[in-house]
Amino acid sequence: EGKIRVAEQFGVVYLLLNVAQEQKLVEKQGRKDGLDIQVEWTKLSGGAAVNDALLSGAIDIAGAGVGPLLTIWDRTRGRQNVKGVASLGNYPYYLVSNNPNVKTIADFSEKDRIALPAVTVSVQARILQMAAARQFGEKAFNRFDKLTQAVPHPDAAAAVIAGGTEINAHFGNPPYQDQELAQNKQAHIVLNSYEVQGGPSSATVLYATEKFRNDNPKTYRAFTAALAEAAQFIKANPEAAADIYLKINKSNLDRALLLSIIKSPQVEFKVAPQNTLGLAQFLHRVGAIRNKPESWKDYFFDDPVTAGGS
Amino acid sequence: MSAILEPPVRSEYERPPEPLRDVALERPLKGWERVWQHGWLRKGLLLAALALLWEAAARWQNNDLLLPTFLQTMRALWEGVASGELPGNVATSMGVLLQGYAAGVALAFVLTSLAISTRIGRDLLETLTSMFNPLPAIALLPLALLWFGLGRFSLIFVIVHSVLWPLALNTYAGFRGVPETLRMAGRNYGLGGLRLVLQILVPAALPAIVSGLKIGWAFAWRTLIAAELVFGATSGKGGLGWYIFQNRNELYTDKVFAGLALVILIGLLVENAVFRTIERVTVQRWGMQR
Amino acid sequence: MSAILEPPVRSEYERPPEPLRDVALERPLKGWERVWQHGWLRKGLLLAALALLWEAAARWQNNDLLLPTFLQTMRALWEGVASGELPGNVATSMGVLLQGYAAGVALAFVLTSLAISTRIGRDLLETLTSMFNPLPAIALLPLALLWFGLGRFSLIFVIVHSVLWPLALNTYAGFRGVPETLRMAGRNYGLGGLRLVLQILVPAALPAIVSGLKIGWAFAWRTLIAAELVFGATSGKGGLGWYIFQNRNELYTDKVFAGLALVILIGLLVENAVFRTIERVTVQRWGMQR
Amino acid sequence: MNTRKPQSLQVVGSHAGLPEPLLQVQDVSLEYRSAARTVRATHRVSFDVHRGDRFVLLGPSGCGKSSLLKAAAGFIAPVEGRIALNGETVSGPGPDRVVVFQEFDQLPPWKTVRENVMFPLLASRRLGRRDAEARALHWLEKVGLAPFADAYPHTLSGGMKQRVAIARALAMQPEVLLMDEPFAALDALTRRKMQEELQLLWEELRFTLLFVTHSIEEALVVGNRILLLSPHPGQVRAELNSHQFNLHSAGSDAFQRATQRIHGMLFDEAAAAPAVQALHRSAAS
Amino acid sequence: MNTRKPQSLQVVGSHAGLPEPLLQVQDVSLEYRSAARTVRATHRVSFDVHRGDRFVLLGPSGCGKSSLLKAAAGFIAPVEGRIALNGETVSGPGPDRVVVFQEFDQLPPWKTVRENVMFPLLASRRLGRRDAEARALHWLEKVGLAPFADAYPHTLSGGMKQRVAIARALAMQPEVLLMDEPFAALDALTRRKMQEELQLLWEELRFTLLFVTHSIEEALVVGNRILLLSPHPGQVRAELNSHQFNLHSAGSDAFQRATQRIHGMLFDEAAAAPAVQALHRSAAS
Ligand SMILES: Nc1ncnc2c1ncn2[C@@H]1O[C@H](COP(=O)(O)OP(=O)(O)OP(=O)(O)O)[C@@H](O)[C@H]1O
Ligand SMILES: Nc1ncnc2c1ncn2[C@@H]1O[C@H](COP(=O)(O)OP(=O)(O)OP(=O)(O)O)[C@@H](O)[C@H]1O
Ligand SMILES: [Mg+2]
Ligand SMILES: [Mg+2]
Repeated sequence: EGKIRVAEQFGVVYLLLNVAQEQKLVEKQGRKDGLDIQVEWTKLSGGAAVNDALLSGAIDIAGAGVGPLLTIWDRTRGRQNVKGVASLGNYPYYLVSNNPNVKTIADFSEKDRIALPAVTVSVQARILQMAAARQFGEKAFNRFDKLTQAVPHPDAAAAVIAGGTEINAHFGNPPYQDQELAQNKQAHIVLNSYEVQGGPSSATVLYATEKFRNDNPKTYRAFTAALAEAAQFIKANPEAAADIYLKINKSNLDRALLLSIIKSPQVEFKVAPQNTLGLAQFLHRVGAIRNKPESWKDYFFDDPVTAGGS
Repeated sequence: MSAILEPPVRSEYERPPEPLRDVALERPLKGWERVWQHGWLRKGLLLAALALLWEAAARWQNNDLLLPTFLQTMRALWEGVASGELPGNVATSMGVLLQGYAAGVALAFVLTSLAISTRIGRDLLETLTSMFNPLPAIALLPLALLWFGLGRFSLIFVIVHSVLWPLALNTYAGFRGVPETLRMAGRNYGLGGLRLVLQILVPAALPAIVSGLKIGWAFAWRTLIAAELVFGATSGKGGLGWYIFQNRNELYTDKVFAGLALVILIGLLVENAVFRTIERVTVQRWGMQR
Repeated sequence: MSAILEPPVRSEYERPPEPLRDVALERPLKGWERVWQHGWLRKGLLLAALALLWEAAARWQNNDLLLPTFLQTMRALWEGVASGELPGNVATSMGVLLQGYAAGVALAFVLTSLAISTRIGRDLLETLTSMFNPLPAIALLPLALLWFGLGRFSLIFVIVHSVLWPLALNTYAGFRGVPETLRMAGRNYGLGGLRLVLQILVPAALPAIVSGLKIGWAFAWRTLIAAELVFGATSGKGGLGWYIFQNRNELYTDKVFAGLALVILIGLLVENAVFRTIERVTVQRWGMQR
Repeated sequence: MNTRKPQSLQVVGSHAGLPEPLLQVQDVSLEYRSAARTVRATHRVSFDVHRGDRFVLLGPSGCGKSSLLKAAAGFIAPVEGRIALNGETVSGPGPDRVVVFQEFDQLPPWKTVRENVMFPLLASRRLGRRDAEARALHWLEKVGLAPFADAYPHTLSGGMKQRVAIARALAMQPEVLLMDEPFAALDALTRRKMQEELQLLWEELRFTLLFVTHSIEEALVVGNRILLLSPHPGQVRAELNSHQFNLHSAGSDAFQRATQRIHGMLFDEAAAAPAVQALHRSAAS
Repeated sequence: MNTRKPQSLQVVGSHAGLPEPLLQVQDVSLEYRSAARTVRATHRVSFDVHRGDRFVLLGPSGCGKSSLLKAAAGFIAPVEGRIALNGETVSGPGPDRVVVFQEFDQLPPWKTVRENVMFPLLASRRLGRRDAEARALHWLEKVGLAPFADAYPHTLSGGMKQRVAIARALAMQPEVLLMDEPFAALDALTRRKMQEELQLLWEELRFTLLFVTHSIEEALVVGNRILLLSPHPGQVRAELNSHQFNLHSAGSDAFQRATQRIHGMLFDEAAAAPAVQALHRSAAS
């Protein structure tokens, strides 16, 4: 009680946490409860490192994609019982290509290479599989897998922007997809994750162990309240939020681009998860997770702030 | 002079020379001496002890998503091998690894041969090594992408990077330590250039070269696994590194450890079957190393 | 015997011994000979040539998101240094690096000393090295997190892993190659155990140890940079690896290369200021290496 | 000058009335083992070295002289028999028995000539740094290497290296000194000077010397007792007295006769005939 | 037997009427450089070696004999003066001048004794593998190491190693043979046998021999001409004839006188007095 260690990864999708950190919202919410909360913010890279840190007890709250949450929920069920704490907002993922011949995913040919953070297991790869399953039938879900290639986001973005390498498509995330679209005139969106998932959906989430939540109810509550407050703040002050991002991350990102992402109508800052069950059930269907989720509440803690999720 | 300090005068004696009858001058070592010398037994016991330690530590931690027990790992290893999944991955990795290793060894040989024969070659080797050796493989990724594209060539490129420099460093140090007399003997018989390197410097520097080869081999593995996981895999057709990475992402920690255990097993196998044998039939037999 | 084959009989002669007057028996080398021997000049020229090559290649590729030019990189480096950002990051990294390196060196020393004095120590060293050396650092991450948590101790742990094995391998090979006579001379004076190691084996094996130290140093950097990138930053305090990672994430390739160039520069500096000096005042002076 | 005739030969030496020997070598066989085979270097060699002896091991190349010396120094364990020093079985090397090895690479290359001579004095904690330095310089003077005190071994000629090793051993003033062909690389004058220095030091300190040489003359001049070994694998051929000869007996008749006799014993008479004849002739001239 | 008296001394040798020498050493100074200092090993040494000569370099330890030999072999370049072979300046080593080094570590440890002897024959492409092997075994027989043909050098005694090096050099049957104290580690009989073999081979092939020794007797016996060098740094002290002596002259009066004379010249008369006296006495007895 009174201490919380949060791990985030790199990127604009963690803006909510940056605001909470900069504005000391967790501390503020804690004081409302008469609790002095010490917050430790750590940056890690990669879902695997985040999971390791959480399971080893080095951190209390982990931030990662929906995919890793579902995996760790599935594996720790009946043991640590890791579940989602909150969403960090809805962001669309674009599959961007600089090959003018590729208009839809059906146009991908043997010569094209799609960069992903991790082949077959990343959220991007799953969404591509969902799209393939929908368009070509459930059995053909892995139709594009052989075109995909594991490349870290920045290298893939550099390749798509600059051209001249085999990689001509990238299923990325903000801000890379936006940079690609902005900096290469040939670059265009081939697939939008919202289309596949049937509307806006949570991209990044936070999760924790059941034990932490039970042992530190007040701290936990203060943390979730702080998140909600941060979401409100960003909606109200996008410009200030952008500045906070640049400051906290010591980032050199182009401010105008950042602002355009934050203000984009596709992006929504909310704490309640949205539209995650589809992906979860797809993962179960293809055998990535063993437990079948019946409702989003299976893998999210039931809290007031996340009420009304889906 | 006092009597005590003077050694006593003894009588002389002579023994007629007699042939040796009762001992063979040279006799082969007894069977068990050989076995013990090879030390499979000792190392086997050591391995068993380490496995026991692992099992105990893992049971005590009781967190099999982070540290599975030895037995769980062995089960996963067995299943992986039985299903043919692991052998396939190992074969893929091995292919790339051996190519990269061979290329690295060849390049190191060329560089050090140059370095030993010309002054500018020496400066070049020293400068390149101290520049590039500390660079992590990930730093080379964009360049690899640009020059070699995706797939095995880029992998080979980063493996060469991790084999070349340490091996060149060690080989070069070995060459420089070759005794002057030996070098002169070789030159005296008209050896020079490549023939001097091959017939004098390489065997004389073999202990250093072999440890360079061992280090290179180990780092080739390290790099391969790290690199496969970054950009080695196309559509699931990856090697052992990819297998480890994928299972780690999916939190199948027992499979991750099975993959790593396989790396360890291959390491032990190569060390004992290849490098120990090389040492035994060369430097140890020649009395250059105990 | 034919007359031609008989060497001619010549007259004898004798020269009275005369003192040398016109030459000093020992004279110091001339100034420029010293400078040329140090070779700063030659290496400087080589570096300039490499920089030129880089600039040309980058301009030809004309793809500064993947490969910025030398000048762009230098500008970014200059700005980074001037703003104090890079020095700060380097200081952070250096602290961890030196601790890990020192720990690795100490451990390697203990392991090899054990190995040289007992048979079981030798088996242990051989087995552990061939087992753990090929394991990539990421494999140790879960264990590091479990035992040391996030932060510098885990970093030090993985650095130790990358320094210890190659250094132990090289040191041990060096120890085993120490000439038997030298070893006997040391034991004859009553040296044994640690004193034998320190006073005979270490100096006699120094060429191998120094190249082990060089390799260890380089791989400590590689590992640190790769590990910092996974471990990222706690409360905004990252090292050089984090700097590189972050700028890579933001597609500031010139800054990425500036960070890497700094690694290269530090590598050159350490090689020439530390390792070359060590070699010059030890193995070269002692005639153990050319 | 001492020129009395050698005593008549007996087939086996008797121990009656002798004091306890300092170094006892009893039926010692030495073997070298490699992975594949075992080579016997000496076969059941026995001899006793008494306190104050200058005991010489003499034999043809490869007969196991160096091996015996190393066994006495504690570097090689016998596969048969026993080596005892002061009644106690030798179990390892130690600074009580200082060795001059036959090989040129016995000098640590990382120490200057001076440091090399100081090394055993410091390593065995026998002297402090200052005293060791003074002693080292004294002995370097004696072997004619004072001007090279600060040189490193790799800058010395073969004979100079060997002289450093000799200085190093003598500076230790050990109770037992084991020397393996120490003067082989030296020219006549330097060799003689070294022999004299050794003699002087022995007269002063009365240490016990075990001395390996391949030169019959040197054996007679340096030693008071000589063990003759047969060719590979070394067996005892004879044990002779030579206390009657010293550095100045080189030309005497008795000396020449002793030389011939040893020559005859060492090498099969028939095979060695021309050489022995030559020696006969030179002795008679 | 050849025992005519040495010719009267001249201060400088004359070249009048002599054929062109095979090896010309003219005013050669040799230096060793290290990072900090330069050591002069020989100072303006001149001598001529004619075809068929058995030319001996004789001098005290450290006077630069080995350095001169290495310079003639092409390993060290003179800092002053010129070394010419057949009129051409020596620019590097080559298999036309085979060297036996003074050091024991001249045998590649990774080759067996047999392979070591075959090595230069194969490396210089002089013989095929079969012939080389036969030649190697022949010479190993001569140096008494045939039973050790398959042993590795590290299993040999010091003298055995040196004998392998001798066999290796003789097997090459070179035109010019350079030997640096090759017999120093050998016992009297083996040494004599080696000297005889060398003599026989020379009589058969009439190669040119440059021979370094520190033994005056060996110089007189092996050589036909002797260059005396003064102590460090080596300068020419005298050049003498010794073709009148051979392996069987060891005891003759002339031989003894020549020995004394060289002794006197080599070493400052006063300092060497006792040693020389001893030799006088032994010669007179
Ligand atoms: N390290 C070794 N390994 C195997 N055999 C050896 C080793 N050292 C010596 N021998 C063998 O032992 C025998 C005796 O060797 P040792 O060195 O004692 O001879 P030595 O009498 O000193 O000869 P030398 O006068 O030539 O030095 C030789 O036949 C040699 O082959
Ligand atoms: N590698 C070297 N570096 C520096 N100086 C050397 C080197 N080798 C020899 N010297 C010096 O050169 C001089 C002559 O040495 P050299 O080996 O030629 O003597 P040498 O006549 O062969 O003596 P010895 O009979 O003792 O072998 C010596 O004073 C020695 O100090
Ligand atoms: Mg010997
Ligand atoms: Mg010499």
